[in-house]
Amino acid sequence: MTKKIMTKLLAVLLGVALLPLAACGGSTATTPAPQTEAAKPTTAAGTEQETTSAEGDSVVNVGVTNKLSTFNPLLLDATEVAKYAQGLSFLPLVELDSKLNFVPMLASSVETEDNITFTVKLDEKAVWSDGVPVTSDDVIWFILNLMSETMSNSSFSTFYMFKGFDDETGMVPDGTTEVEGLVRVDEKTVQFVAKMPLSLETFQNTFIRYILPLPKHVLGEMTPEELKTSTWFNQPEVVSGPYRMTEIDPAHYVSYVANDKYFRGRPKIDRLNIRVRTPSQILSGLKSGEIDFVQNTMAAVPQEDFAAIEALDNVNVAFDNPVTSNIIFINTKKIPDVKMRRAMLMAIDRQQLVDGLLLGNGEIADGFLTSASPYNDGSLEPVAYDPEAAKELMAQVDWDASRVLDFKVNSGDQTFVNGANVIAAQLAEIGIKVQVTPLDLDTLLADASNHDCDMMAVQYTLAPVDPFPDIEWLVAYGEDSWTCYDNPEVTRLLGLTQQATREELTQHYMAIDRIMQEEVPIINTYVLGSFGASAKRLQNAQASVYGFFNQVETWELVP
Amino acid sequence: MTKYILKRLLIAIPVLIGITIVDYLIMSLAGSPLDMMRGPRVSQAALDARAIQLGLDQPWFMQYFVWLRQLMRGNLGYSIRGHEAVLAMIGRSIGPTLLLMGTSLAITLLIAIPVGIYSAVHQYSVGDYAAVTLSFVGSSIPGFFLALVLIYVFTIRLGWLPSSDMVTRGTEGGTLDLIRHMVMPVTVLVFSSVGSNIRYIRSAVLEILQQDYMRTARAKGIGRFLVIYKHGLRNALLPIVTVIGMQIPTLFGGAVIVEQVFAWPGLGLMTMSAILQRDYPVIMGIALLSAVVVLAANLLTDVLYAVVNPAITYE
Amino acid sequence: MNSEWRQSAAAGFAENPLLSVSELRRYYYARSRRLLARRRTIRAVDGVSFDLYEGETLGLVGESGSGKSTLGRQLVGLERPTAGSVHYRGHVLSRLDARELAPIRTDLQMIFQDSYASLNPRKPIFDILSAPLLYHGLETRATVERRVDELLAMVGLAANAKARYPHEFSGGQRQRLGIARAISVNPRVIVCDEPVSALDVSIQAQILNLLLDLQEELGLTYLFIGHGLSVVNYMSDRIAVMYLGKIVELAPAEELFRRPLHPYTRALIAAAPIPDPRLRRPDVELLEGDISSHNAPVSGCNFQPRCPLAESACRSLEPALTEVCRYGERAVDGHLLACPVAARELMKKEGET
Amino acid sequence: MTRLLDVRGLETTFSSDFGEKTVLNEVSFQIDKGEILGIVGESGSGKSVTALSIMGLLAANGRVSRGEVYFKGENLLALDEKALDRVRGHRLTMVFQDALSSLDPVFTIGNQILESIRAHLRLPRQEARQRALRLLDQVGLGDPERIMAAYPHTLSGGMRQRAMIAIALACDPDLLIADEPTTALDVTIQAQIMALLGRLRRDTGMGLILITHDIGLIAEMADRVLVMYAGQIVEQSDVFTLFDQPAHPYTRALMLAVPTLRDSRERRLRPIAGVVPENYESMTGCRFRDRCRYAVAACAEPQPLVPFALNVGERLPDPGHLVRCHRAAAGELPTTCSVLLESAPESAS
Repeated sequence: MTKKIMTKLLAVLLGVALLPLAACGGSTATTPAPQTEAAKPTTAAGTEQETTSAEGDSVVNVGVTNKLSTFNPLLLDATEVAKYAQGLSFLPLVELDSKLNFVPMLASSVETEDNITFTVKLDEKAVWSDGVPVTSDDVIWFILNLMSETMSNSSFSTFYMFKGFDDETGMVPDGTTEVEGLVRVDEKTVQFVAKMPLSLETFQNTFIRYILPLPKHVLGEMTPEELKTSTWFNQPEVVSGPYRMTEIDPAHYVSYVANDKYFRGRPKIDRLNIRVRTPSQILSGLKSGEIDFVQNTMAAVPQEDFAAIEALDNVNVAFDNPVTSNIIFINTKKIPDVKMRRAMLMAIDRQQLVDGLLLGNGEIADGFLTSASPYNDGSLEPVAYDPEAAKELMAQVDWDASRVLDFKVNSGDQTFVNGANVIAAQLAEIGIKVQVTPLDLDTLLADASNHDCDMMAVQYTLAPVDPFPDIEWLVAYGEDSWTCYDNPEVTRLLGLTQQATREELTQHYMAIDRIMQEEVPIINTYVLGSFGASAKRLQNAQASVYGFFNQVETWELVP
Repeated sequence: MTKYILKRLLIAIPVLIGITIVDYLIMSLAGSPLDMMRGPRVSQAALDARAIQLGLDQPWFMQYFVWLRQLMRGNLGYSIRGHEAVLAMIGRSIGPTLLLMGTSLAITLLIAIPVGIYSAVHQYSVGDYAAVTLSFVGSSIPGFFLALVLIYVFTIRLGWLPSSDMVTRGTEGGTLDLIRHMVMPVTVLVFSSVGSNIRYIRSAVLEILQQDYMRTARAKGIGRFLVIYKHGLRNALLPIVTVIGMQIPTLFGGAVIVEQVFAWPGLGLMTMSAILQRDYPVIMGIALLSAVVVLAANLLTDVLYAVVNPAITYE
Repeated sequence: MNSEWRQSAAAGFAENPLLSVSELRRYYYARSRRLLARRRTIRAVDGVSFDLYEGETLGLVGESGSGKSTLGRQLVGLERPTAGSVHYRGHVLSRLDARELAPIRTDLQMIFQDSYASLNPRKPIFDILSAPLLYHGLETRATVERRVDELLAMVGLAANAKARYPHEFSGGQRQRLGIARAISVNPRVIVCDEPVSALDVSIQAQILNLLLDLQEELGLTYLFIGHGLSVVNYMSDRIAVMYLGKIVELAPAEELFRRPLHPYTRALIAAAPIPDPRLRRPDVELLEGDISSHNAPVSGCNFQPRCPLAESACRSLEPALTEVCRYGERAVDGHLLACPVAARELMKKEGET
Repeated sequence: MTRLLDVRGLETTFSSDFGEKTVLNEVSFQIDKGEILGIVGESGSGKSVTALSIMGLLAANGRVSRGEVYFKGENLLALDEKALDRVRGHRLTMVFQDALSSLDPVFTIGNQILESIRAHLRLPRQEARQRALRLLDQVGLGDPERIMAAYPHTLSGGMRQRAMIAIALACDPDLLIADEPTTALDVTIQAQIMALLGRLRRDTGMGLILITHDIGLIAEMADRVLVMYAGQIVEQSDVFTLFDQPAHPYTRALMLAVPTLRDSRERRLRPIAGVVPENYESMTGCRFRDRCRYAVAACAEPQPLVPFALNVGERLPDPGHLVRCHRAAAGELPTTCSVLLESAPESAS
């Protein structure tokens, strides 16, 4: 190790002396920054090794701004980045597409008749990269390990909804090989049996979208304990997806090579990298060609860079459905008076924030549903900015004007930090003093969980196709939620959503949003327009909110 | 000397335990990692189960004891967030950090030592003023700003150098590729530290030049060269060893900002995110590493001191 | 006048001593290179006994490393003895706890060689001088200023010195401040540890005379430590000669220089330059080596390795400090000697005449 | 005949942020082969600056602004650094006051002696080593092999000073300047070092400049004496004349202010009032006049160094006896004898 470093060090010292040479070699191009690997200097500065390896392979870099937590699908948490990164190697059963429809990935179909039993058929052609077919056993083995006590994967405790899983934690004892709720019908068919009615959307969105089956024939001998700490996942030899991970560093990058045996066809791009950057580096990365693709659920591009990225001549940008809201969660225990909360809603000039901070690239909505949601019928008019009415309302409230509300916001979201100060000023107009405290995201979430603030705001993306679990957690968990909000009517409506038709769902969710507008446990400050970008040389890549990796095998580089 | 080193190593054990106890206490006062796990799909029961599984239901000193026992078996534990072995995480990140920081330190010293000595020997000369002025400029430009300027010029405008990572992922890389990636972060680090080093070495050498024994050396008529390069430099080794010793811990700590700006896959970023995410085992692993490095660097400095200064003997 | 006072002081010797030192020892332990080897003991003060009488000045001479300063520091309680005791007015200093020692502390003061190091550079002189007065409750805030003025006048400094800081003073003036601080708490005994060796010769005399004046005025008792024989001679009524932690000879000053008996005392006197070119001694007998190259032997006389008179018995017998006798009679009042060989030679010489 | 060292009108200036300061004025003296010249004075009197000016070892901010230093007929001040280095450490050497700080702590004594020998004598390695061992033996360091390998901090003060002297003697110099070589040492060691220097002078015939503040040492060692005060020579004569007939009031005061072993016990010292003036270089006239009991208005006039030619008692006046005091030169001061009597009134009674 040390010796290697020393030699490297020496090499570097020598190299610094040679630097001018290398720099000259690379400077021949006046075109947009040369692709670091594609446009290797052809002068003597390039070493043999480099040119041989770089010449044949095509490489695409995907930029993300969140760190990747884990590469073991069994340890998957709700982080979208991790799910997509793992999904490239281990296909999920289903995935959303850009139109917010569920499309089969490893599965070929998902059906239910009674909202209790769900039948999942696997793609007949689906095979592991070693040629072995993907079977029901892989799916069942994966789920039973995912929910094993040792794995203790708290992110999927909702599995309690299925028969045979613990009513509280959703777990099964280690070594469980079969449970009531998972039925192996045949080689390619699995049935899930729920304890209570469950909508098909929720089933797909909450559960099987996150089921990334693993090859039982390779890993089957491992105990959950071994699986948990195995480094096999860092360089899996057998995968089901289009790409196989070769190297990872969760805080910095993941490298993949194409899976030659991918059952939907070998990807046209030989190598793919996911690179973790800070939001402010996305622009320079796109410009220099170090990043080819960004997309909004994986990379939060700063609002103020949108225009500059749009102006780049090597990049196509994509504005897509607004799905991410910046929501103020009000602790209803600390601010119990509905009138006061309504006054607050009225006192904030949200349109001004959209125009001023988002440069118009966003919208306002009351409640949870954005214009991207399939259940939004557009009938709910957001409460208008009306400071006078707000003052009148406040007059009826017994509020100690000297009290200062503690408003915690995410320091990483500079746009909203600025907005929060505007909001504080506007609330002060109606006699509510607010102290804005910017905190890093992790601390902010921890404080919110512990109810250590009066108000807090974060960016929150509700899955448009199935907002149920998020809404349930945010406003129906009572004191276990950030808002401490509890309303039997909301709980009832949420219950109904689980066996409703599409039309009924619209009704129920709109009803919930009306209650939100009335009772104001949350203020949806603004909904951000989503933003993605891809290099022009990259074809067939659509920087949509959902489903962008679904056909990653068709991505192609044009010369 | 061997005995002295052995003794110091033995003393280091209780010191290390003390440091880690304090670290653990402070860390657990800062909050529980469970706070970070709440979410729409997480039930309280599942969290409780997770707490028991992680041992977080125990009082902090019991948790510490468990950690220590694991450590005795050579096991630093697994990241709560990433579930990866802490040792593997550190092992992966320490190489890049050492490479980056080591190169920067080496280049810094290669510049600072001769310039510092020149500056001291030619005090109040034009060269001295130039060196001192430049050293102030160097240390007063913020590193991140310089980094952004470099990226703008060399990556965006000229397209000569990559702005991120350590190698070009997806290629075989190679030494030249590595160097191309290192140029800008190393430049930033060298720029920010070379100034203070120059000034330190300059003042150290200036002090040595005023020593009586330097006058004695001149009185011997052995010539200016021998006076400065034999007596001056040899004595200047002492402060130089101190400078190097002081900077060894930073070799391992990494430079968070530089690593972040250049997406360098090192320890600095890992440390920061572990702290933000309250990833206990990772934090403790890094805390232990830095404590060991600091103690080892101190010992190394003391030993080197004795090597270069015959007046110091350790008994 | 001066001589009269000196005589009265000498007459006082018959009375009980003001301060009495018996078998005082101070050992330091040096760690050995080898782990299991015995620790090396440095006997800085190794069984010293003497009495200090009210109003007298006892000079203490010896080379550096002879233990003079350590002895002085033990006398004023700055260091604890390893063994032995210091008796002062019915108390044994080493047995007192801090509370009991407090009132006695003010009685025993010390003046240092490096007066600058002992003055807080960030405090003006007024603060430096008034702090101990207030601390010991000798003055109140209201009266302390008058006392400070008085002290400055006593040591020959202008009253405007109060507002100044130590660095604004010359070496001689700083030593005056050190003296002012020492006498401020009305001490009875002052240990002067080489108070003038850092000063220029023209200033030395000023300070020495000041010390003599103050002694006369305040009835002080001095232990005067010095390595310059002539200065000690000038100051002292009696002189003790120390070598490697032990007193080898103690006698009234005049007697000691007229008739030095111990070979070490003789060597010291011989080594002192004589400020008269006509009295040059072309081949004066010099001591070989230096004190640090002769660590104390395990037994016998410490000086024996360098001693011109050394006999084989000196290697085994540790000489005791005893009064010099002449045919069983006292030779001179209080001439003590720790060298049986020199004593014997003296007797022989006396016998011949 | 050329003198061994002939210093003429030396003037040394130090510059600082506050301007220039001439700390040494009109220093002229000569020394011959085998002669010991004593320079006596208090700290700040310019003794060391004189030595460093001669050696070309002034600090970076100091320079000799006037005068010549002829060493064996060659003006050292006119030499460039290289030429000076051929003399320095070879024919003309110096021993400094604090041997611990003046020896390089990181090299062995052997290394530091050999360095001189090799630089000037170009001896083969083995011969150089033999010479170094002989030198160490010559200065009275027993076990020279051990001393060769020792670092300065392991030696006692006396041994270090001997080692310094060995370095200075490495190439059999013609002139050795010893700047307070025994100030920090015990009186027994001082006597040893002085005996050593005296013997070396006798044996090798080298000249010696002995700088000290101890008038006793001067009496013991010197042939001729310079008394310096505030950057000037105030009196210069052979040693016997100086002690018989100290002419300058400062010289007299110095002698009276110092206690001696053979003093009558009842004599009270006569301190010199006041301190050396801080900015003496800007004073015109006698720099001692503020502290002088014989000062008159005319003392504010510039005082040249003039011969003191009064015949006192039986002795013929020393033609080289110079004094910087118009009253002394004019015979206006009381005789030395009466001063001495005046100083001991009690013993007289």
